[in-house]
Parts: sequence; C-alpha cells; structure tokens
Amino acid sequence: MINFNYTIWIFLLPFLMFLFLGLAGHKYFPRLSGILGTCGLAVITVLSYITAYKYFFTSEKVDGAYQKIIAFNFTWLQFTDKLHIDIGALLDPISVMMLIVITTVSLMVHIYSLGYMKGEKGFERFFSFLSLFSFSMLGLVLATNIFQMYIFWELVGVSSFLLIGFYYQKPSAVRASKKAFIVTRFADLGFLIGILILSFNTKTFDFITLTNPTGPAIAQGSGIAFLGLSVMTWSMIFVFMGGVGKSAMFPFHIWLPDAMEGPTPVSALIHAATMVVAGVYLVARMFPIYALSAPVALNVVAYVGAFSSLFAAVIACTQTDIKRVLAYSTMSQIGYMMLALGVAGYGGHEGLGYMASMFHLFTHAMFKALLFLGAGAIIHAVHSNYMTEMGGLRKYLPITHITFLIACLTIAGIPPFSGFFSKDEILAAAFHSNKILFAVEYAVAGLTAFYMFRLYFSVFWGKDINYHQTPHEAPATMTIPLIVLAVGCLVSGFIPFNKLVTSDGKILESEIELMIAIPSVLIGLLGIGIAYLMYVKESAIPDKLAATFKYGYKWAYNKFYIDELYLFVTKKIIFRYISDPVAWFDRHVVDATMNGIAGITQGVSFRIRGLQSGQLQKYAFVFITGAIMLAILFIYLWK
Amino acid sequence: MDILSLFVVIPVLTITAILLLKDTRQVRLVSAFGMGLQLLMAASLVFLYLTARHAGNNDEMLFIKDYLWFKSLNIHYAVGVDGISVAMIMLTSLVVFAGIFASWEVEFLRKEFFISLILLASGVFGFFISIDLFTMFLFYELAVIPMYLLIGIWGTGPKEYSAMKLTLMLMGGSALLLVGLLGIYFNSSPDGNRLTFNILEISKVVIPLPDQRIFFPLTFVGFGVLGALFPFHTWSPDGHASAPTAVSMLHAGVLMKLGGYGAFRVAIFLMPEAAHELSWIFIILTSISIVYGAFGAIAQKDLKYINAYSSISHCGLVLFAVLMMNQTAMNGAIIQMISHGLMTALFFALIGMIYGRTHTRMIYEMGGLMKIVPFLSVCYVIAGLASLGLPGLSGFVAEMTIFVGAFQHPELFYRIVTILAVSSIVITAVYILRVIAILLLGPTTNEHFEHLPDAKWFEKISVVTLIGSVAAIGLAPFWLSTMIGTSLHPIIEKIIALNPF
Amino acid sequence: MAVNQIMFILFSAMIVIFSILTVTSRKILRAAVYLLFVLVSTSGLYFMLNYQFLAAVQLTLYAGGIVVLIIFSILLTSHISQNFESSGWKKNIFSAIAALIGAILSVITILDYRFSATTEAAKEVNMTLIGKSLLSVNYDGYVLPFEVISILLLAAMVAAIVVAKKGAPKTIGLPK
Amino acid sequence: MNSGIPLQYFLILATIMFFAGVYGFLTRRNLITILMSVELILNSVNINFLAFNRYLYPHKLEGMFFSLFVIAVAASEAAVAIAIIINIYRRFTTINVEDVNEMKF
Repeated sequence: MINFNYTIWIFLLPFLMFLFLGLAGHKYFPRLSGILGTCGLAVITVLSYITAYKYFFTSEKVDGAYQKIIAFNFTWLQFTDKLHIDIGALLDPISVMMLIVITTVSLMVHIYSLGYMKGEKGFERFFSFLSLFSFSMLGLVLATNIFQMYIFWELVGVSSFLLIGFYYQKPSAVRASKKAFIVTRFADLGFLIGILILSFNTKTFDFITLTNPTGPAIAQGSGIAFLGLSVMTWSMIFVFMGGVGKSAMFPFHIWLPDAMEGPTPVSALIHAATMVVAGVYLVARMFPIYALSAPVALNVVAYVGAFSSLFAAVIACTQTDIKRVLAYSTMSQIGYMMLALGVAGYGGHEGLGYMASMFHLFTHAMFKALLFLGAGAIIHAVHSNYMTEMGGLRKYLPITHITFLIACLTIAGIPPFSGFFSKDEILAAAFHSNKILFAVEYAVAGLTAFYMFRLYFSVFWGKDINYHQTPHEAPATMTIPLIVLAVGCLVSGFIPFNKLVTSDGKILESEIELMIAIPSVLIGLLGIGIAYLMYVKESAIPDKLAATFKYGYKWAYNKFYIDELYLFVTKKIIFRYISDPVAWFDRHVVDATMNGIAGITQGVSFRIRGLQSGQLQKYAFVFITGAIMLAILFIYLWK
Repeated sequence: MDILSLFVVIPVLTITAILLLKDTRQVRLVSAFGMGLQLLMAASLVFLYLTARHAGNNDEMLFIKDYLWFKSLNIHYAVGVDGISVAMIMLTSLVVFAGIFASWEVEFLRKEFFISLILLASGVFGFFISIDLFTMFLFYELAVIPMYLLIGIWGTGPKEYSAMKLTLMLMGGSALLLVGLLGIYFNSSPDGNRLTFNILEISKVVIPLPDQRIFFPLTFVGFGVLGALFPFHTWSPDGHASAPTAVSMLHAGVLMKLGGYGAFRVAIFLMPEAAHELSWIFIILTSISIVYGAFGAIAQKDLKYINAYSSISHCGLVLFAVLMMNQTAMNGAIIQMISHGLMTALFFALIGMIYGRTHTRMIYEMGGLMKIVPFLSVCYVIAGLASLGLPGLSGFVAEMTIFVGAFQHPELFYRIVTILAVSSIVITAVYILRVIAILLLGPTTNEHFEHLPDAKWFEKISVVTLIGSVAAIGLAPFWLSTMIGTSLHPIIEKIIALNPF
Repeated sequence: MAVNQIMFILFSAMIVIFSILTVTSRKILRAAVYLLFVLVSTSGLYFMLNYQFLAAVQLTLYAGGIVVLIIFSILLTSHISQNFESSGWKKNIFSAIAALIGAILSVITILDYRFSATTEAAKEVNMTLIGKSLLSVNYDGYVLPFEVISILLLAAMVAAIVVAKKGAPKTIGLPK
Repeated sequence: MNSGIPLQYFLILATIMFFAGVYGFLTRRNLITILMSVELILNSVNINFLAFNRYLYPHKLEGMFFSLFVIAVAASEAAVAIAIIINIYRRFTTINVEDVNEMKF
C-alpha cells in the first residue's frame, strides 16, 4: 500500500494560505502576497503530480481495475451512528485527474494574475480568494462522502461569489455576483434535498459504499415512490439539480455570462476550467447509482446536456462581448460532457461515454483556460470587451494570436489537437446510444467551430481599427501560461484516457471510429469556412442573415429572454407578490391583532376607570358592603 | 460556594461594585472585568465538565447543588448542568462579554445601563443553571424586567411602545408558562409523595396524558413566545429595532434561546407523550415561522428589522428541530441556538456600530460602506455568510444537523415539512445578499459618509470575540456536537422509551 | 337590680347615645365633645371589667390626648360654629342601611354563638403584674410588641412633624 | 363588678358603637369627623378585647395588652392623621373629603 498521507497538505496548504493572506496580507506584505500565493500553489501542484504518478503507475490494481484509495479520513461531524460528515481524501481515477486539472490551471492562472492584476487595489485580497477557491475545489474533488462534497460545493460557490464581485464598487459586478450566488444556491437546495433523500434511504453518505455496484445502496430504493419514479431516481434528479446549477446548464445557466464581470483570470479558472465542471464531476462521482439504479435520471442528464449545448451554441453565435461568447461556449461544452455521461453505461464498452466525458473535461479545461487567458491578454491590450472594437490584432499580439488560434482549432475539433480526440469519443458514445442526441451534438460541433472562428477572425483579422494606444503584447508572466497551456492543448489529446479513467477502473478498448471522426472534422472545417467568408472578407452576409432571421437573431442575441423571465419571477413574484404581502401581513394582521388586544384592554380600562373616582367614602362603602355580603355568604349561604 | 452559583454571584458582585463606584468612567471597566471573569469561568466550566465526563461520570446532571428554599411548596434552589446548559452558559458569557464592549460608548446614565445589563445577564445565567422549575421561572422573570428598562430608557425610535409591547407579550407568555409549570408541579407525584419542582425528579414520573394535553401546549407556547413562535413573534421586530445595541445582542442572542431551551428542557422532556401527539400543530407553526420570517426579511428596509425577521426564521428552526424529537435534530437545535446566538449578536453589534457612524439604519440611505469602513464591512459579510449557512462557520453545522436529523423522521409528513424548511436556505441567501449588495458594495452613495472612522479597539474586541466563536464552531464542530450529543442521550432515550415509533 | 347592672345600663346608654350623636351632629365641635363623652364612658366600662390601669390610660390618652388634639385641629381648620353642609340623603340612607344590616348581622351572630368560659382562676391585674409582663421576655412577656410600639410612636412623632411642617411639598406634583 | 351582666351585652354595645363609627365614616365629609369615627371603631374593638379577656380567659392578659397597644397605635395614627389633615388643609384650603380626590385614575 502506498502512503498517501501527505495529501492532507493539498488541503491544508491553500487554506492556510487563504487565512494568512486574508488576515495578514493586507497589512504586512501586499506586494509579496502574489508571489507567496503562487509559490504555495506550485507546491500543491507538485504534490498533485506526485500523487497522480503514484496512483496511476505504482498503485496496485485488483482485477485490472484502479482501486479507490482513502488517503485519510476523519469524522468532522457525527449525526447518527451511520450518518456522519467526514473530511478526507478519496483517490480514484477521476479525482486524481481533477487534481491535475485544477492545480495545473490554477497555477497557470496564478502566474498569469501576477501580471494581469498588477497594481490593482486589493491584490492580496485577490490571491487570498484564489487560495480559498483552490482549497474548496480540491476539497470538492477529493471528497470521500457526498456531504463533504456539499460542504466544498458551497465553499466554491462563495469563492466564486467573492471573486465575481471582486470589483465591488462596480454595480454590475455586485449584481452578477449576487445573481451567481443565489442561482447556484437555489440549485444547491436541490442538491441538499437529494442528499437528504439519499441518506434517508441508504443511511450513508460515503461514496465508496454508495457507489459500490454490488453494494446495498444501489440495490435499495428502486421501488416506485412518487409520480412513477423510484426514490433513487428522485434523489438523483435532485442531486443533478445541484450539478445543473453549478455547471450552468439550462435552466440555471443565467448566472454564468454575468459572472464574466469578474477579473478575467477568475473567469478562466473558475468559470471555465474548474468550478463549472463540478456538476459533471458530481454526476461522474455518483455514476454507478445513475447507471445502475436511476437510469431515468441519467436520461435527464443526457437531455439537459444536449439541450444546453445547442442552446448555448446558438446564443454564442450572436454575442459580441468576447468573454460572453466564451462563457456560452463553456456552457455548450459542459453540455457535451453531460450528454456523454448521460449516454454512458456502467462498465465495459458501455462506459465509453463516461471516459469521453472525463477526457473532454480534461481537454476542455486546457483549451478553455487558454481561451480565457488569451481573451484576458486581448482585453488587457485594448481595454475593451467588445469584438466590434477590435480587429487586426495579429500584428500587435503575436504570441496571443498563435496560442488563441491553437485553442480555437482545439475546440473546433481539428486533429491533431486534443479537442478532436475527446469530442470524437463523445460523438461516438452518443452515436451508439441515441441517434437524436448524436445529431444535435453534430450540429453543435459545427456551430462551435463557427462561433469560435467568428470570434477569432473578427478579433485578429478583419478591419484594422485605430486604437487610442497601440496595443502591445502582455508581459512574460502572462504569456508563459498561454504557451504552457497551448502545449497542453497539443499533447493532452494523446493521453491514454481509456486506460486511466474509466467508469469501472478497468481498461476500455476504444479506437477512433473514422466513420464518425471524418464527418465531425468536416463539419468543423465547414464552420471555420463560413466564419472565414463572413468575417474575414468583410462581407455583408452577417448583417443580411441577421436581417433575414430578424426575430430569431433578436431572441438569440437577448439570450432567449431567460434573464428577463428570471427577473420577472424574482422581482415580481418573490418581492412583489410574496415578500411584500408577507411583510404587510405581519404588520397589519398579526401585529395588528396583538395591538388590537392591547387596544381592547386599554379601551375597557378606559371605560371602567370611572370606578376609581378618588372618593374615599365610595371606596369605603363598597368595601363595607362587600364585607357584609361576604359575611352573609359565608355564614348563611355557604352550607 | 459551588461553581454554578458563582455564575449568579459574579454578576451580583459586579453590580454591587458598580453601585459603589463614584466615577462613571470606571463602570465599564468594572463591567468588562466582571464579565471577562464570567467568560473565564464559563471556559473553565466547560473544561471541568468535559473532565468530569471523561472521568466516567455519567450522571444526567453534574455539579448538582440543592438548597431547600420554600419548605411548604417544596421549592428548592437547585442547580446542575449537562452538556447543553454548559454550552448555553458559554454562549451567554460570550455574548455578554461582547455586549459590554459593544456598549462601551453609552453616555446616558451609564451606571444604570450597565447594572441593568448585568442584571439581565445574571437572570439568564440563573435560568440555564437551574434544574428547579420554580427557580428557573424566577430567573426568567428576572431577565425580562431589566429588558423593559433597557429598551424603554436607552432605546431609539418608539422605544416606550416597543418596550411595553415586548414586556407585555413576554409576560403574557410567562402567564401561560406559569400555569403550565404549576400543572406539571401538581402532577409531579402521582403516588402521593411530596410534590416537587425538580426537573430530574419529575422526569422519572409519567404525567397523565389528559393533563399533558393541557399543559404541554401551555408550556410550549409560553416558551414559544420567547422563542418568537409564529404568531407570537411580533414583539421581536419592534423590540429589536428599538433596543440599544447590547440589548439587541443579548436579547436575540441569548434571551430568545431561553425559549428554545425551555421548550426542550421542560415542555418536551417532561411531557413527551403529548409532545408526540401534538407536535404536528407546532411543526406547522414553526415551519411557517421559518419561511415566513425569511420572506418577511426580504421586504424590510431597516437593518434591524431585517435581522429581527431573520431571527424569527432561525429561531423557528430551533423549535422545529426540537419538535422532531430525535437525537440528531435536537442536537442540531442546540447547536443552532448557539450558532444563531453568536451570529445574531454579531449582526446587532455591527448594526449598532454602523448606526453609530451613519445615524441611519435604512439600507437605501447607505451604500458602498465596504470602501469606507472595511473592517466592519468584512465582519458584516462574514456574519451574513454565517447566517446563510456557509460551511466553515457555525450556521452550516447547525442547519445541516437539523435538516439531516429532521429528515430521518419516519413519517412522511415530517419529511415533507423538512423540505419546506430546507428551502429557507435560499430565501436566507436572498435577503442576506440583498443587504450586503445594497449596504456594503457598490459605489459610495452618500458623500457625508466618506470619512467615517473604522472600528475602534473595543468594537474590534466585541466583534472578534464573536467571529472567533462562530468560526471555531464552524471549523471544529465535533467537540460541541459530541458534548451536546452525550447529554441528549438520556433525554432521547426517555422520549423514545415512552413512545416507540 | 344590682348597682353594677345599673351602672352598666348608664354607661351603655351614654355610649350608644353619644356615639350616634357624634356621627350625626352638625356642629363639629359638639361632635368632638360627644366623642369625649363616649370615651369617658368607655373608660367607665373598663373600670367595671376591673381593668383599672387601662381605664386610666383610656382617660388620659384618649380623653386627655386625642380629643384635645382633635379639638385643636378643628380650631385650626374650621370655624367653631361652622355647620356641615349636609351630605346627600342617598348617601346617608344607604350608609345607614349598610350599617344597620351589618349591626343586625353581628348581633345575630353574637347571640347565636355559645361562648365557653375557661374554668381557670382569674388573675389579679395589678400594676406589678402589668409592668413585669410588659418587660418580660418569657412566654407571657410582651417586650417585643412593647418595643415595636415604642418605635411606632417615635416614627409617628417624627412623621407628624415632618408632614405638618410648613413649606410647599416638593415630591407630589399636584396642580396648583 | 361585672357579675350579672352577660358577655353578649358588652359585645352588642361594642357592635352598636362600631357601626355608628362605620356610619360616620361613610357619611361625614369633614376629615376630622371621619377621624373621630375611626376612633369610635377602634374603641369598640377595645371593648370587645377586654370583655373577651375578662369573661373567657380571665387568667391571661392578652386582651388587655392588645387594647393597650391599640390605644397606642390609635394615638400615633391620630397624630399622623391630623398632621396630614392640616397639610391637606394648607394645600386645598378645605378638609372636605369629597374635594380631595386627586388620587383617581
């Protein structure tokens, strides 16, 4: 048995860093805190890589399957004998993979932020929040039980809230952070209810017990409970609701585009590479239950994923804020991952989708982080978020340009970049399971290529714009992460995921199916071609198209008015039709009743106060009469 | 002198010392010293208690002392603590300690203010150490009277009205309570022995069910009024809004907990059968409290009102959990009492400090305070996050324990109601974030506020004490949970033994 | 008819007549004098009951002290010949009825009740015994009430001086 | 000296005196006459005490001492009452009890 005890430092280090920077950073070393935070994270990254190496290449396998290893575990809060929240670290293929993803991207973002955030007010605050986020995210992926996951789930929510609202004096940032928190909180409510139902039926929170395919937990709760679905299905649907919220799937996606108000490195780290895939990770973590005990819930996952990916891709084609385009593209790609999980089965070749999803999660983290950091470099150079105010930047920003192009090719699924491999696996999995979903994803692949290259062409090519200040390339702290991630995009496609990360830990034989791969590359190229025609040649086609599909375009541009719908629900229903009446009711009914009782008492006393005339002799008369009457009563009547 | 009585004696001595002082500037130092001593005492009590438990003392109550007081009615001055009361005493001493520092700058009748405040505290301490119903009731009344003076004299706004309303409603509650207690007393000895007020002795007998049906609701509602049970909660918003800072802290932080504690220790512990039979009524009322308080808080514009409604919601959760009557939920209820006590005290302290600077509590008249008073604002954010149940702070621990416990209830009705209660976490998030966004974030809206000073040293002591405790519970809940859990064990066993469900 | 019975009839007749006159007389000074007669007659009854010391106290304290005090205060506050404004007849009648019913009730009760006297020998009440009892701390002693009464008297004396002292009272906020 | 006179005679006499006092207390308006009525009431009680003592418990002195203390209390009461009356007279220039009714509601 290999000793993984040191993994506790993967938790503790960022937490200590957060406390340290948060409490002392402001006063004592505001300048140094960035370096300090980055160094801390570098240590964690090294530890994670060591863990990954030890886990994948030196740990024992049983039946050719990777085992789930509990590195450490202690009881944090005891509810009942069986139900207790533990804090610990569970190592299995997906959690180790997530370790790599999180620490790599996080380290890159830390280094990048050293340059990007330089001179910002609250520099040390930024790094302490980043540390908090790293802590929470690592805790989330290493969770040994579902409640630990929920704890860190909430913590990443808060870190996200704090980081989106980093520019707290900007009203839009404040609004966005509030929105993100409340929307995900609402989704977490579902997650919590799911946990409660699950715990009531299985009497355990522990992942290993829960997800043991032959264990009692999966066997239980398959009976019909409510509306024709089993208890397990309901609980899994509720749990998935949490994932929907965090991963910005339809209908809880509305917070993600607004979350782009945060600093760009934050968008890269949290809202592209790591936190938003937590939902995918959650489903993957609970996958045996979904696959074996709640197939209906898994179908829900698939359809939500598919719809979200299409929905987001359509919106992405119309947006002009580059970060928003990327946000919708994130949503679309996560939809892919969800879909892949949704069409997968447990074990064997059925598990292709699961592997594909994890694979795509990995590659997506690389290329999306790269895209966002690239976008950050662009924004840094031109001080604007809008594509319309950019053009011809390839001359000014050569490194950014190349790396951005690599990222765009990766997301468009052009070989030999990594996106091709992972996307291909997903399409293959969908093809074997559900042809409709396959068709949808196929279309989304084309749309993805189109909107990414629309972005790419209109920013780096196209018309030349007279900038107030000549845009200049970002400093080395910002370009090095770009290059590292670009290399990651190139090589990560060749990682043998089918050997490492599979649904049951065993090796999954899969090959690139040319019948699916070639058309998908073709449609990617088609999308790029259309984008080239429309945005490099400066044709009038886009405007014409927009004019032709006037209403469709308008709806997509306005994100199908989902925001307005939410606004209506919250502002009108919650505030106007629930809260205000409740407050009114409280003041004018409940409180008024109490005041009314007091008023009646006062009124009655006002009426009878005349008895207290101050006339001594009246009192005496009443007293004596009363005494006599009492005497009569007691002597003669009380027998 | 036994250690428990010291908790009443030290405040009395402090009051005497204050009375003897000529110089009013020393009053607060003496108070701080006395209450600091009390805090140390509480800490050492926790230590002693854990040592005794560790040494294998498995009595239901420890450190029992019993002095006959009124022979004819068999009233005793009887004290004793278990893990729950120890935790509540710790909470009280923390809040009082913070409260002294939060009222450091009271100028008007300073001596009398501190005397009333400490008198109030001694009533609360006495309540928690008593195991004699009558003594308990006496201390409870002792706590209510100074409250009237504190709000009526040092309050703001319509203070006379609020003080009157609060006192009258609480007195109304204690009238019901007294009837309930007497009902228990007269049923305390079915086989014709001497009647008793002692909780431990009463818990050994079974009060006849028809009597329980009468006296359980009376006792529960009596304590429920104090615990802001819907629809008897309306004293809370007005009272809290008018009260001076330290009093709001003590009142929301500790006095409202008397309700939950009493409901649990007296109503349910002594009359479990009726509690089982009637719990559905009160479960409905408390769930209304939870959701209704939270929705009410969304619509408020005054900081203190927001917090008062949020207290209604949170205290509703306490009573809700107590009524679930299983180990986990009750454990959660006690943790929630402590957690809510600390964080609401923190809220009121901060609101008081903000009000002391801006002279308004209307959220729309302020804005962007984060830039002006960063320390207070950060603390406010932490308090808010604790209130909405962020893991790592106490609120999460309490709420999750309650939800998990309540959801283990075997009857479907209770589980469905639990889901309703769970939904409060979203509404809580809405109103907390709304306040934070309007009050602290965004651009500064009022240029008069631009040069306000940040927290002074005594304010920092007050706030840091509370935040430290909130974080301590949130990060390491196991010891508190275990301490309460072991004490709950005999109680739960009694309840379950009598009512196999 | 024995002498003592005649004396009793005399005294009781005086008491009844002058009591009623005291409470009905229209002139205040006369009422005071009637009261004096009542008190003196009462002391006569005390003599008859063989409590000479108390009779003496009654004479000196009541007749000599209190009545004089009352007369002085009458002189201070009223004209000697001042008539009372008659109180309302309703009040008079209802009060009379109440008093009558009360009296009848008491008398009936007294007559109904069988008093049982002790058989022990009567004690000679002389000054020595009174003095010893008054200062004794034994079972029969009255030193505690005696001391209490002395404090009461002192307090009354001080109170009378303080209350009657000239100068506007400060504590009561009555309208002028 | 009291042979041939039944106890009841004394008691009836005291009753008459007592209710005369009560009547006076209820009807007189002048505070001083009210005080005089009170004295009558006290006196009647004293008669009862002494009569009981003499007839029922002649070997004891309780009744006598009680009367003694009642007299003392009556004396102090009269002193204080008259002081108050004089004060009231100074304040309201009347000692009519119906005009002194500030202590209402």
